[in-house]
Amino acid sequence: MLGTRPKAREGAFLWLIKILAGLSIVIVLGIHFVVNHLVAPEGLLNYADVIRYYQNPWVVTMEIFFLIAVVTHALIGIRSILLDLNPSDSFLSILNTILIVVGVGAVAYGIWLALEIASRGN
Amino acid sequence: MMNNQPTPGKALRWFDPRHRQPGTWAFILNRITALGLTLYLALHLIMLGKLAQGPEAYDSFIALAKTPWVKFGELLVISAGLIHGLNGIRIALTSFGIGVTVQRQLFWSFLTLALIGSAIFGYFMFFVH
Amino acid sequence: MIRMIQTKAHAIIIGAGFTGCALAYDLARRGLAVTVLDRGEIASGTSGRTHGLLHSGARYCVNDQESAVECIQENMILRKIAHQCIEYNGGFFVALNEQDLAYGPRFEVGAQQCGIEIDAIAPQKARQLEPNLNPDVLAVYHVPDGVFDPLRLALAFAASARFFGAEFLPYHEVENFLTNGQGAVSGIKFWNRLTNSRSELTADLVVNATGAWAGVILKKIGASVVVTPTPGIMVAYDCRLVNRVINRLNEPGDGDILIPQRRMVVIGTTSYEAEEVDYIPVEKEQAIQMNRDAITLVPRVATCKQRGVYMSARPLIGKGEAGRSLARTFKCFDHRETDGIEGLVTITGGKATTCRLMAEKTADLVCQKLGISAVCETAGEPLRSYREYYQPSGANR
Amino acid sequence: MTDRLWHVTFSIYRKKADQPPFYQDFSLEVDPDEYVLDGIERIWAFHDRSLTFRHACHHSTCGACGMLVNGVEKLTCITPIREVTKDGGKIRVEPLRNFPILSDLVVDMSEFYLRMEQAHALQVVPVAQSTLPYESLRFPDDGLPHERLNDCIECGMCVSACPIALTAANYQGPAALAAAQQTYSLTSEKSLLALVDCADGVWRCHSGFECTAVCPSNVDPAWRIMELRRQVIRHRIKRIFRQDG
Repeated sequence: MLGTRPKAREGAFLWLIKILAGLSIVIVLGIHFVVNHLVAPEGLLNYADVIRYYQNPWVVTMEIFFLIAVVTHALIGIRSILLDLNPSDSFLSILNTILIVVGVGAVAYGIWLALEIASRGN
Repeated sequence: MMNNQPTPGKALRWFDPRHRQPGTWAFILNRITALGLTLYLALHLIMLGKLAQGPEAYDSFIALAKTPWVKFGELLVISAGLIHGLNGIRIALTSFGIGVTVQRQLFWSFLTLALIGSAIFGYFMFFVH
Repeated sequence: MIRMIQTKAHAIIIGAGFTGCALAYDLARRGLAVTVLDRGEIASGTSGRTHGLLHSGARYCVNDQESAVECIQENMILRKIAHQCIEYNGGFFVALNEQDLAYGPRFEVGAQQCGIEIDAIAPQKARQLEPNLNPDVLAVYHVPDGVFDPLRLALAFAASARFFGAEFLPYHEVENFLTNGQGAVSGIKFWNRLTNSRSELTADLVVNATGAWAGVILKKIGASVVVTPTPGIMVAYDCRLVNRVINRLNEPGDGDILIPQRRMVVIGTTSYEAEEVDYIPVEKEQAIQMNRDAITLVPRVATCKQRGVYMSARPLIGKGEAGRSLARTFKCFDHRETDGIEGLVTITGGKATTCRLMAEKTADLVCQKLGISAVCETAGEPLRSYREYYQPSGANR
Repeated sequence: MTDRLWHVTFSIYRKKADQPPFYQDFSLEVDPDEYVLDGIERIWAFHDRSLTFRHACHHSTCGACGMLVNGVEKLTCITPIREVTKDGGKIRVEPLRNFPILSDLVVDMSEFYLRMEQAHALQVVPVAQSTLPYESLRFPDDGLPHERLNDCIECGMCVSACPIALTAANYQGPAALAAAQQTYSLTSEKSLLALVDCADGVWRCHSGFECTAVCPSNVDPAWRIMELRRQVIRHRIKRIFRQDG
């Protein structure tokens, strides 16, 4: 039928994830700023503060969750902007793979970084 | 097709605010702030990499980050975040059919909220620290 | 663009109003190749600017019974075949003074003679059914009136014609006729306004279905038909105050009908004769008069805002002193009899509601002239969806 | 109703076949209470017979005369000249956006009508269910089942105003989505949900609300798209439970 391009079902799925990711970002950012100001009033402005901040496992999980949410939200958003530029189906599938690769790469890099910082403490 | 040769070149006309409703300004603002925030996200991830290189790399970077220009950039990022976030909430609400008939007022109130927030952050960043 | 091989008889129709589209459907269904040309798009002339009354004939059942009978029969057929663009809620004839009341008995007799099913309703009940009706109504008759969307009714016929192979050329203005040696019409010369280019098209027969402009076109070939363009004003207001068509119970006159349509009510109409009808300026006094008449029928119109005001020129046959006295029926002219020109037929007069019947009679004449025995089948089944008119050719075959 | 005439210049977009487009100026004496379409028709009648434009009913029931007037979508048959310019002013008239241009002010709406057909758009609806749920307006109702011609006159102006339809080729468009919502609310045809539940359907709308702003007949396509989203999600959730349950 006209209008349902090959990835028919994925419109709603991606949209829901974008909205959920968006909401979780708002929540986590809220926590982030509040906690941040309690832990280091002028922000994490030196190396020692950061290391201490990352000792709390809750912070590490929150930061990783935050990273995943932001990266997914951003990439889905970028994709819907590119979708509006009318890419051909074949180009769109290339786009999808690129975005997934970038996404996974960024998250992996972020998790490695967080764990690395956390391990620096002991 | 529905529109005559929908070329990406027409995308610039997304950002033509003339004769547009608040809804489209929100749409434009969202897109611009989104692109800005994504750029910041990439920079943020790269800069945090300096943490892994040890204290001197990170602390020297922070020294750089204290210069007024970078601070102003960060303020822009914060206001972009506020605008994008609050408008995102507006779109989430309306997309579930909540507040659709008052979407215009929602836009204006959230925009003022975001600007007030940015002002507060600006004050703290430039006058307190 | 000359037609090369011609297996089927080819007819050209000038004018894509109600009659042109209905005729295209009828002829295409009888197996002719049909090309319809119009200088504008579908129903951009008089047909588009009607008030949209699916006429029950009740208005003419006393003094123009021929037209009234045609209307009621066609009313019932259109309700079946074109329901997609008809809001059918019936109508009221209301008496507001003694003179109206006196018209009642003749109205009942006339309606009975024409086979129009009317029933008297107690004024109090009528006010309950239509709360915005003028409270001091004295007598009410319910009649089978309906309302249609003018453009979509024409499009429904046009879509059905296209389904049977007819071809529509909008924005093609016919500038002159082609004639073969013996003074017979063999085609037309047209100006394609979309590309600003001129060309010709031949056919076995040309039908002039240009309504109020019938006389103008025929001048180009020295033929003539007595048609008097009779403009009338209609005013649309922005609130739907009634569900039924409200007619004034009296002789046909000015401002005697208020029609619900979408979210509006439309008050019509006036009648005066005019020569030049390509552009009919709206006279403000007539609009103000219409407003007064609308308020007499439904007082709350006073609180509504005017949404649109427009004129359209009805094609009335014959020359009369007052526009109203002319017969409202239609007439088919074979120009071989009237002007000694073969291959040219004119159909004009009539009302929007009788467009299918006008097409049937004209198609009968065209087929008889071309020796085709097929008969009319357009009353049997519903028309195609009007949106199919816009599909690229062959999309819906 | 002032009787003083205004001197107004119509600057009309002209384009024939593949020649380059240009703006042609026509100056007219107009009564400010006349409508923009009256001016355009007068230009055709007395100034330039090659001007092509779509029009039929002249009272906003057919939807043919939607155009851009001074950059904003307007139904020219019900737009008083007084509303769009002042004495001695100018009126820029262009064809609708987001549709292929055939000639001058005429655009090709075949795709639009195909989409409306696929959305099972209704032209005749019951009077009782013919207004938006949040509208306080109630038409006279005597309890008998009355029908009326729908609000949507398929003028295409919402699609012209939509920033997404500007670039997204396969976007179904606000009109078709609004029609699908109305038909679904009357007939609950599940096939309509499947038709719109895709990246080119309800999920492509970015809440610009331009469609509702330019709609001349209270259809509020934006509200209907958001309502349709809720129906699609509700249907999906029901289906998930039914599969597990």
